[in-house]
Amino acid sequence: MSIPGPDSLSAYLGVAAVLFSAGVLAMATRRNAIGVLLGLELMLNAAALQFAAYGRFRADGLDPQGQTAAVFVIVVAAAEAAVALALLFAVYRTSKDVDLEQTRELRS
Amino acid sequence: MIPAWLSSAILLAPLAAAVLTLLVPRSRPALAHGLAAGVMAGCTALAVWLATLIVPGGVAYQGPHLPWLDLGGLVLGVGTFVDPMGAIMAVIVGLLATLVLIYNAWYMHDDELAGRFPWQFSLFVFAMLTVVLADNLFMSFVGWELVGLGSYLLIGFWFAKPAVKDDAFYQQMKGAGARGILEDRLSPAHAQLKAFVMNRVGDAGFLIGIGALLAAGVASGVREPLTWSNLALIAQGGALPGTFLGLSGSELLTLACLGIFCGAVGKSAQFPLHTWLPDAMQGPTTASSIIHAATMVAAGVFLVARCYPLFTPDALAVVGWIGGITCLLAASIACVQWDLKAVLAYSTVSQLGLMFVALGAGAAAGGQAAGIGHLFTHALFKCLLFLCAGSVIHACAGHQDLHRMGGLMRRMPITAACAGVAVLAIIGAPFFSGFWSKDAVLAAALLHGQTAGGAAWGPFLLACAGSLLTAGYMLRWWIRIFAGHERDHAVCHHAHDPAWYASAVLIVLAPFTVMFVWSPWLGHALGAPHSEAHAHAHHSAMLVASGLLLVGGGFAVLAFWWKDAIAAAAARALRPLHNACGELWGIDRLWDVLFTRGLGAGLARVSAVLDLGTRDRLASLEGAAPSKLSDALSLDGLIDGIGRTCRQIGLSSAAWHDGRLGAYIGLAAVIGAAILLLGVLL
Amino acid sequence: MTGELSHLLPEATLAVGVLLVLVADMLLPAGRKASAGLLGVVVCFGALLAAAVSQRGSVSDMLALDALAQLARPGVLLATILVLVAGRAADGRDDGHAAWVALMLALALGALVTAGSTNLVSLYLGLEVMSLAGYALAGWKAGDRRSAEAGMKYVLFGGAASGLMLFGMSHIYGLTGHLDFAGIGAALATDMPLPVLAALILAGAGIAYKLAIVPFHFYAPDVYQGAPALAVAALGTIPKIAAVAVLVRAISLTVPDTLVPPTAFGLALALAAIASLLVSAFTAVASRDAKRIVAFSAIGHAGTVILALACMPGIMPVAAAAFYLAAYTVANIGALVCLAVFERERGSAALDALPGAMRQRPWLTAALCLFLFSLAGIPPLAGFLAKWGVLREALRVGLGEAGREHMTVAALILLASTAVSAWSYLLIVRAAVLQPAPEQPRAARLAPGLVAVVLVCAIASVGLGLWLDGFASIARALGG
Amino acid sequence: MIGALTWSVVAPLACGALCLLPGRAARWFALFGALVPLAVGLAALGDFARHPGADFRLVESYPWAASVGAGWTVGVDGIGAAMLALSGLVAAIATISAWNETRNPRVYHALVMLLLAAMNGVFVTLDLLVFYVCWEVMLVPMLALIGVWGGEQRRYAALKFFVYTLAGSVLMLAMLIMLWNRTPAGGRTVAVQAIEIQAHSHDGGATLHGLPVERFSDGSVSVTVPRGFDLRHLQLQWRTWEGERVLGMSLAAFGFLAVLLAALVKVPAVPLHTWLPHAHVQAPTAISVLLAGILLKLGVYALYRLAWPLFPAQALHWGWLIGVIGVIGILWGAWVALGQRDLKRLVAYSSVSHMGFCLLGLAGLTAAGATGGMVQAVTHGLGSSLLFLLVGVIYDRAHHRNVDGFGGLATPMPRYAWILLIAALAGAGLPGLAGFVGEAMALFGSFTAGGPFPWLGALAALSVILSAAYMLWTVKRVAYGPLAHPEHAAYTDLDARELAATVPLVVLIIVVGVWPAPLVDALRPACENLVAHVRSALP
Repeated sequence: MSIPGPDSLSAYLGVAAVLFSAGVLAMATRRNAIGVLLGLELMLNAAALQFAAYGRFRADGLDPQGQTAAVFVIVVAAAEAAVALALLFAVYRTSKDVDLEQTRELRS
Repeated sequence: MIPAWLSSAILLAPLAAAVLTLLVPRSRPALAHGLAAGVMAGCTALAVWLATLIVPGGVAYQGPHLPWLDLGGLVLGVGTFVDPMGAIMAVIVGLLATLVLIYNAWYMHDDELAGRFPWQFSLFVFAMLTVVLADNLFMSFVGWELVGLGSYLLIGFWFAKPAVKDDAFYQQMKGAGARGILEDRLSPAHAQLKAFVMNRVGDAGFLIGIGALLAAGVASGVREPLTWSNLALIAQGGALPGTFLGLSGSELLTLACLGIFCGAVGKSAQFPLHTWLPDAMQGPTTASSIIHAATMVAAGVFLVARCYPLFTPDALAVVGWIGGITCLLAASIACVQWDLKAVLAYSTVSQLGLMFVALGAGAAAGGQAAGIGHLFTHALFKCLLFLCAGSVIHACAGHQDLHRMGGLMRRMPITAACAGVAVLAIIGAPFFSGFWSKDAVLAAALLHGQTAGGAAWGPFLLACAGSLLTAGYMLRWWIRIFAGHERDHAVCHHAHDPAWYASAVLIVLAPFTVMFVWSPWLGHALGAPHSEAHAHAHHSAMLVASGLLLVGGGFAVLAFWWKDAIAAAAARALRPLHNACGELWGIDRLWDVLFTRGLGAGLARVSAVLDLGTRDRLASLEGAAPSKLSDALSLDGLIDGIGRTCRQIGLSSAAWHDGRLGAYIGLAAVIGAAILLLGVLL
Repeated sequence: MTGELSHLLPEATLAVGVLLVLVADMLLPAGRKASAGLLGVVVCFGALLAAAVSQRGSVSDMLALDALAQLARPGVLLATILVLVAGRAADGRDDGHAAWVALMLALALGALVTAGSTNLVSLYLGLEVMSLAGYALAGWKAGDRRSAEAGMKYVLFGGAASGLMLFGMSHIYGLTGHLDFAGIGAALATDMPLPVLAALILAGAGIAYKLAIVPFHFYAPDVYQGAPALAVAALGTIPKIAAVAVLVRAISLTVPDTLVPPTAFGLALALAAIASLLVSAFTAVASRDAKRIVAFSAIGHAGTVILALACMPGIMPVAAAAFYLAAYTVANIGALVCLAVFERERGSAALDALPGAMRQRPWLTAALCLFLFSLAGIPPLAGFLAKWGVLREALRVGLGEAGREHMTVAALILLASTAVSAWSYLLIVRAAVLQPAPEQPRAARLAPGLVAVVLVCAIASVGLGLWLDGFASIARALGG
Repeated sequence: MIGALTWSVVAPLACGALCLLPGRAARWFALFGALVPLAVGLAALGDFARHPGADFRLVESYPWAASVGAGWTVGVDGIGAAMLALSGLVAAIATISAWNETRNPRVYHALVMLLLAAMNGVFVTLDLLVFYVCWEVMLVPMLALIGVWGGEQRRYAALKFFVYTLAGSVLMLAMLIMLWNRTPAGGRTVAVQAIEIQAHSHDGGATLHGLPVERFSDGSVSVTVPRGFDLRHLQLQWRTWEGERVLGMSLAAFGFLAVLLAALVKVPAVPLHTWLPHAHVQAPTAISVLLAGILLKLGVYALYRLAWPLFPAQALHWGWLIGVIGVIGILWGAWVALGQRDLKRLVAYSSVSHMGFCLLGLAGLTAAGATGGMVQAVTHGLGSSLLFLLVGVIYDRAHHRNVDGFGGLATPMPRYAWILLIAALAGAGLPGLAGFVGEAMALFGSFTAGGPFPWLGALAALSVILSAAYMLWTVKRVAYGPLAHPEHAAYTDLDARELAATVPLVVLIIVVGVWPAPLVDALRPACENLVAHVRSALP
């Protein structure tokens, strides 16, 4: 078994998969909302990486669609992060904390 | 020729009287009584006319008949049917109703509820005549139920009266362990309920009997199977067509007969449903005199006689045995009763048993004629007895305990004399009506015993024993009231004969206790069979009856008139028996425990809890768990349990929506991954 | 090129509208800033007009102006108008209203883009525009702890969902080489490798999240409960319309009949629907907050729509889903507008806060009950007929087509959940109408706009319920 | 111009709207709204009594949704006419009994009118969809009427009623959709029985229920049934549904069970009856009257109008089960009634018992039994309404309903006592009063039905004991005996309003009991036709 080199799709996919899993894990387990937000960024970046990688390693030649999509993802992720941070700030303002275990006023 | 309107007019006249008297203001009781009595008298006259047209020829007359309900292939009709038996019965009902109304005008002259009596009474008479004149079993049933209604209303006439409880005398007696006194009886409101419900027990059987006949009728394709003529047609050959409740043929017919007899057992207060009649004595004595002595309770006998062609030997055997058992049982209880109306009530039960003994003997033995004959004679002398009892009660300011009577002969001679002849009639003294009719009953039972042998002797022997006791307790009754010394001056000193018109009623009734008023024409009219065997049986029965009368009557005269110590000694000697009689053989108590408290109140309460539980519904609404097992397991609790389960599922599901964002994302991821795996694998 | 862009007139109107509103907010004098709402309504009407006159066609391979989009566009815009007319989410504050209006318009814009998208990228963009506006709307009352928490949960959960979706989309792209639905469909027409299936399912997560389908529903109860009622009215309806439209298009374009039989795909949808129905019905019963109950009911209604789509292929299931969405939208907006009033006056829409509502505002409470009964599917209201349509499709497929008997079971589960969820609606009715309460102060008059919205929703709820021919009409519109 | 039957639905609706007008006229509008269906129903019933027939009369049809085949199609046979008249009568009496309602009377009367309109809709419609719609619409006003105007635990009772009956009827919705789905879009040609044409064709057999009749040379007759919800058309296709499969059973069996479930909950049949005591006990008097007088009849009516005609083979197959359920209801209801202390609950259980006779009668599939079942439905409407009114009368005075807390009321309230006695005797099935007619016919029908029915009839006959016991025991405990509480001596007898509510019922109970022939004649042809239709499904 050979270690995939930087020029193979599977290497990028592997990295993306690791990033994605780490993101999901972070989102599911972090108590701090900032940590969760970081996890979210990891997930989005994993997806962006895959788009780019798939576009680069297409069988019938380079496809700009993948790169475009990656750019879209990055842009939207930035916007999303901004909104998220704004809302986190709002939470912080009202409860002086962004601990998700503590902000549980809304529950069954 | 018989006018077509005649029978209908006889039937409807009491109804008209009921409606008319209902319209009379309650403040005019005399007017209402007069009106009702007048209509009844007219009705009686018509009945007599009809009887003269029918009885001599012995013909059966079918009056007008109308369909009442068409059930599609099954028609229920109303109409009149008169045969000699019915014609005579109609006359007796009309006559007694007229007389009782007149008597009652005096009896209730100072009762503020008196205005209610005429219409309730007339309604009852209408119902009774419906049973008598019905031309089909369904109409009989309708009349039957309405008779029950009349009885219900009249027993509860004094609906607000409490059960006797607060009288010092009764408390004392009760404390001394006395049995058979008024205190044992229920309040009128309770008694009327008991009477109706126990009658209904019989009626349930009656309905099933009707069901058997209907099923047979449909099987044979008859459109209106319940008319007497069609019933005879369907039951030809002692068997019914079709099947019902898994029975067919003659067994089915027996079932039908037993069903009808079941109704009769209820209405005629036969063992084991006899316990309502003594309590029914809570009604006015005038009402008791006709309803619970002469007519309503005789309706059962009448109906069995009316359906006689249907009765199979098996069914008749049951009839005879039940009659015999009742005859002796009731007589034994009557011996130890101290309430003067209760004695009469048990004697009525006993005499009705005698009639069923006769009917059980079968037509060939002359049972039908004997039973009906005794029904007629009994109606008159028992009515007279009750009216005399009414006079006594009235005279003693409402007291009716034999402990406190005695020596009233001097104060109320007319009553005493009339009661005397009636007692002679009921004990079957020679030349009195009871002698003749009871002889016929015993003869029929004897002949049946002789021909059938074995167990068929049972009813005869029971009837003999009952007759023996009858002689004893009826004489005791008369002696205790009218003879001897005054036991309680406070009770007796106002006593006097009733007003002239009431006394006249007694005097009018008295001659009917004489044998020659009835014999021998009645036997012919009722078609009593004549043969060597019958004559022989009559002679034997006469001998037996006379012997029983001498023994029983002699003992009564000795023990109750001559020397009280004999009675006390006899009671001591027969203590277990005496106690058993005093405890009514435990039947009332058994019924009370078994049905009223057990199956009735008890099981009903249990069912109610099984159905809805007992818990606080508001608590359950908020989802609180039921506090008791019975609540959770009641029907409603189980239904609520479904709701609670839903809520529980919801709560456990809600626990997953507990506000933890991390858990949300994790769950979504895990479940999503699971779906992914599933999707990929499948 | 201009011809193609002319199809985008409604979207352009909205986009310009967003800017206009923001600019107007700066120009308007203090105290008059509420007129921004009026401007927003005008913009929406303009977009509606533009949508009405626009032709069918497509914009590159990004957006399609097909029958579906033409049906979804007025739906989205009308819903937006209703919410805008109903008033402001916040308390009496004047200054923020323009932003609220702008966000609502942005939400509508995102919905229109989503509803018309035929490409993974445009789909993503549309969804994100909707989401971003939605996050802000949910957290609108930033000073309110609950609203802020709702916004935060919404954005984080939503982000996770879009992360999943993007991950799936990138795999789809990588495995098929296409981003547009038609291309993907063509690539899959001959072969459907397992990884693609998995990727499709992952990509579906984004839609499922917008529709709040189990298991991507978890955010909904918390967000609905915390967000302002009017925001919920918008969030609960507008994205759903868009998501269903694009879902229908995606299914019909990408899922080939030949390889993955519709039965299997239908089964998957039916399972999701059943899970949503059950979770929604049972969990709602255990809730103590009116908006939370509405949230769970929304999950169930989404499940019902999915159940209708599970009956595809064919026009009638889509018509049933469209009718269902219409009925759901008017009833849901109506109910939430009513709840918004109570929330404003009583501080919360918890069941404990509602008693006495009937005495204080009898007509509004009666209207609330009407909407709830419609949601519960009591005839002759719109909700009943809508449910009827879905059941009709499910049972048609279940009884008529071999191998799809599970649809009959699903239909029966829908019925069972109807009975259970009726109970949860009754909890609100009980609190608002039946519960005794002390004498209430006389209520102030309601704003005419709000009254108008309630009236329109009520009339629509009754009118749609009697429009039995609606299914046929919608089917004609879709098919013609 | 709309016809009489449509008016019987529209008038209550319109009056309900008028009730909301400010002022004190609401009760007058409500009374008028009840009298319209009463008049229409009585006129129709009179027509059926004079000219008996099994056909539908006063038929009107207006299209609603051509694409679906649903329409506003109304018409009544004898049963429908009787039910309509009963519903108008009971609603009028309930209005009178609530004449002095003080808590928000306008809304109250408006809701009653909405309820009445929905019930009338069920009774007059010939369209399955409209039937279902009206069936469900009733829940809403009932919820409010119990939940707002009811007793202490009204919310529990109201919610329970709503959810229970809704859950019971949802399967019916599935049924009606299935039936529609399984009719081809172009219609279905079905063979028609001769009796069907005899009974229902008005033009000598050229058309049947508005469909042209095709005759073939081999003597067979057929019609082409369009897809839709017209009950008369659906009924013609019953054989098709026996062949369709759904969830391992035939479509007919599924549909039958669905209607059965919905109907049995409404009837209510044991063990699905436990919502009733709660609803009755918590509901205000007038609503109890409506509930017992009309609402319960809907269950029986659904069996009569839907279950039996649409699925005759199933009715034959499951008849024994219905009969058993009926008898269990008769006996269990009576027994539990005997154990009740709350008067309203007692009357509620007596309803359970009496409605069992309707099931027993219908199940036996004899003309006498089926007619008896429907007659029982009508007469129970009269009797139980009266009983609830009477319970209400003493509740108004004593503010409790515990039977042990009364006694001897006949002394201060003689008129009350007499009417109570009549009502109780009617409930106990005394001949000469209305309660007897239906019970006797149902029993006689069972006796002659064959199979297990004689047994069931014999068991049911035992209820005459129990009904007498609980009814008259109640009368005894309430009215007779010495006055239990001295303060009761001050109770006034029935006043004019109470007499106006009760006396008409008393008169009707006696009239129907003495002379039931017109009513029975009006109802019988329809029942005979039904029995013949079901029996035609015999293999």
